[in-house]
Amino acid sequence: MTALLEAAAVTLGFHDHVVLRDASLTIRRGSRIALLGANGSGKTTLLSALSGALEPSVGVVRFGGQDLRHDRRNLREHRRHVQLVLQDPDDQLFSADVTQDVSFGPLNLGLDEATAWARVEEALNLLSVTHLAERPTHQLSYGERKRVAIAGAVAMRPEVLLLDEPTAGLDPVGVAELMATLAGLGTTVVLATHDVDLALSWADEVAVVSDGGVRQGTPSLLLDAALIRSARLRMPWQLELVTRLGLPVDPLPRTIDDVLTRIGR
Amino acid sequence: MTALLEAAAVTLGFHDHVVLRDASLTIRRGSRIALLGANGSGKTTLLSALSGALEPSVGVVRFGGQDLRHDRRNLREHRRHVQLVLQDPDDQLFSADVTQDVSFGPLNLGLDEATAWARVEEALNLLSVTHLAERPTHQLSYGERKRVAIAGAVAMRPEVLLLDEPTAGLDPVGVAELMATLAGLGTTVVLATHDVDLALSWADEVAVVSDGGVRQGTPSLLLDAALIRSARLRMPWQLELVTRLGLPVDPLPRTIDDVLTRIGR
Amino acid sequence: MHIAEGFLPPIQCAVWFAASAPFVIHGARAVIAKAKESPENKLLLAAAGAFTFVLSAIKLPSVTGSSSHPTGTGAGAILFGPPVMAFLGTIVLLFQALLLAHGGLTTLGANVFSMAIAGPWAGYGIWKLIRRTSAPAWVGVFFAMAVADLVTYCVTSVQLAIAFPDAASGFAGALTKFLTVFAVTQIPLAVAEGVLGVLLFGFFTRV
Amino acid sequence: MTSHDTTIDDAAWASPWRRRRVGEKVLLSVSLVLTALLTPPWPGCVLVACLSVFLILGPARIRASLLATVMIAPVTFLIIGALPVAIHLGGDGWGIGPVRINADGATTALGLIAHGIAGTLALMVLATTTPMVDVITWLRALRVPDPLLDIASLTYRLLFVLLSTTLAVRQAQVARLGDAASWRRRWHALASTIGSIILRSWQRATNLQRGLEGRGYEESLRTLSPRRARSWPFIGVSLASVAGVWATCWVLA
Repeated sequence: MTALLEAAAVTLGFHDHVVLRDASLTIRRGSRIALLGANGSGKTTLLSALSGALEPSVGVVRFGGQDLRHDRRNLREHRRHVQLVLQDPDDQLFSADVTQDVSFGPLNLGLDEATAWARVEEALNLLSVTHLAERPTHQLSYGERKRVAIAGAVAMRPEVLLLDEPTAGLDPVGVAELMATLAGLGTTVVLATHDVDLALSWADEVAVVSDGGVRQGTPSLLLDAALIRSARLRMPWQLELVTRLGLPVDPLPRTIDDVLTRIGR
Repeated sequence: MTALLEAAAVTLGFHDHVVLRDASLTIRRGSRIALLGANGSGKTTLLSALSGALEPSVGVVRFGGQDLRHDRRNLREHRRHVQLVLQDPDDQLFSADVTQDVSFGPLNLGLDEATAWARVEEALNLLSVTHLAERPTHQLSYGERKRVAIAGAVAMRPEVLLLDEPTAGLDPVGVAELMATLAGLGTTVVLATHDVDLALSWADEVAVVSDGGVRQGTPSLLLDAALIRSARLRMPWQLELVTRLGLPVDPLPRTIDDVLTRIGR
Repeated sequence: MHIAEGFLPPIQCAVWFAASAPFVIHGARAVIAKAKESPENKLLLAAAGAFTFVLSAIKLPSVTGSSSHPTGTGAGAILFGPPVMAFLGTIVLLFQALLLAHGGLTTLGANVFSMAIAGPWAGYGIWKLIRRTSAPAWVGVFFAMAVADLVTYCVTSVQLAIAFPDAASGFAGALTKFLTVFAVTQIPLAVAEGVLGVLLFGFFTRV
Repeated sequence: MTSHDTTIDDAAWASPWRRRRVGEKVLLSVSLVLTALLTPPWPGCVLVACLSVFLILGPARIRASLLATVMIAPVTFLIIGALPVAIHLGGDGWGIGPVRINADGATTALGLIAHGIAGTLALMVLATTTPMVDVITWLRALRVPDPLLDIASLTYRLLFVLLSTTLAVRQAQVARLGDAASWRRRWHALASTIGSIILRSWQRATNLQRGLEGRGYEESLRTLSPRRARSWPFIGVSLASVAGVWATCWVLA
């Protein structure tokens, strides 16, 4: 199956500091990819490149097999398909109230008002924030702002949603609710996170950023102790437990239920 | 053993919104307390009250058995003993470079320059950020700024260190390193967090904030499913696994090794 | 546009420093008084100063010139009063000279006079004047912002005309030339800044 | 995240001259600035410009491309500002209608550009080797009242926080096709952006106030700053270079 969105051997950096060198990531339609890596490893840089915000100095980003060219017309087209939600919702929210903010993207797509309204309602509904519609954005709690920021991207109905640390700072129930919401979107999602347990339980593909490169594979990549170490991650407890118990890791135990089954009770 | 620092039946709120009602927390010298609770539950408010930054409308904060009075002289004295590190390092760092910033607290204690320099060096060393001493604050990464903010508090040699979500946003190795650093400080630490697994493995006491109240106890409090639910937390996997396996939970399995032993391998 | 380093003759640099000094010192005293009143004011004033600087990184859409940005001095004068703006404006101009190479040290006096004194005072004056009439507040905001912006550039033109009188037509001719280059082109930008002020005013009534 | 707006300061933090005494760098830079102002374009300004470029690219090790970027704004002003000086309304010379240009005007304008470029380069000797905040700290020695310097240094800290938010917000708007919006909507978006950044500035200031109070802030924001050793060779070479420029001017005159 061919890639919907991909970064092909990209090199990216600021001034003379190279963040990613020869890094590739392939995103197939409908996949759920967890992008893992340490603070400062280049996860955000890679997402920015995929979204078109940063231009690789070497290599290309492709959408639907087409090389992305960084001129205004092509970038605009790219942004209709690929939306990035930043880690800090305050970097994204700027309007006086929630509805206005969420309507910003749809109106920029050139939709007429009625369609834009429908999109806003749909997005607020998908993110379960309809009750916040008329609230001033700066009065919302952190978790609420995170959801509204995602709604702003979802309202553009992108084919790929890139999320930078969407669960950071949320309490456990907030994380669970957000993950359930994302599962219900039906969009291709790439989610950058530090949370290896979350990655294991949610993702169907894993990509690990370390030393300027990206390794992509099935979640069983998280069994590779050397990779885990070099990426400053830790092994998900499910895998560590099963490994240390000397039990088979295939199929990969991803939830507590899988682990219980594997232990045989 | 008597409390070093305590909040005794405090009620706290903003305008007419009550955040905490009749909440108490007792901190004994040398203890490591994890303060758990949902986003917006009042963890930060409680820490602010303990630090003297907020005055309870009902109830008192006591240090060393003495009621804290909120006048300038008493607050000044209180801050020598109790230091709060906020979640967002940018709310605490104000100087252009790291050394300058860390020296602020010691100088406010009235120390002479030589002693203040020694304190700065000590704190930078304890937090393993000596290499950042002359770096500009605004060029530091998030994790680095978090450490520098803690160094700024540690340089005042407080008897109690209150940390609001110190591990939020750090990668797994960063969390492990910070926890190792905290263990090496030898100070009484209260740490507010969402991370129940971390709380279980690190804390010797747990306090759960929910519905405006605080329940304090041993980490076995995390076995209380009703409390966990009302606090929007989840049960640590170690406890859930052992419980569902029908194995005894006493003594509490806190690490993966404990779990392995309990399973009997 | 600030007058660049080295552009004004030495005597005139000194004269503009002398002209600005009383306003800046007066402003500094006002700032010190505010800081004594409450330590919190220091942070609020610093935030205002930082924000004024950050404005120069915000490009205006669809107006002539690629590097046009709002000056914000009219709004600052309404919010904090012209004396405080004289001081904050001086800090911001010093920052711009050293961080962005906009303006200079020897021309600081002249730039402070146009941008941190004349502009804010003019904007503030118009604001007060319009508030006395029954006109709605947004009219006052519009004119305060637009006038502060435009006066700044008119004063800059005067400063340059004094420094470089026209060989044939003297000061008047020189003023015409500099006004044409700096102030006439600024009119749409001044209007734009006024409109921005009104929109901003609208934003704050909604939050 | 760093932005184009702070490249000079970023370079200053990394400069090998960062640890030199601010007073010494001010002495060198300001005496060069004054020389550029007071000596004739040839040879004074040319020498100051050459000397400054040598100092910036040589001992202070600043990238040439950075210096070039930095000079775009002042050079643009100099050209636009010198144009009205070059032309005359009426009088002799070559031109259309009353707008005339002659050799005198052109010479004056070129001289102005020379003064401007030399002066700006001389100022950049300080700016590319000394973080803004070091200059503020140095002003303490000149008896500038503490509250004013506190505000200036807090401004410095806050501007980076606000600048990164502002740039991120603008970038996020473009990501949601903000650049494709109608003229009217773009102005509305701009006003909302400025408004929310103002609200956030306020919030930042209030939070920082609380954070600092917890660390014992009452009235002054005193911190330690390292003592830098005085370098007589540096002062000597600085003064000798400036004197050299003056001597050359005098000889050639």
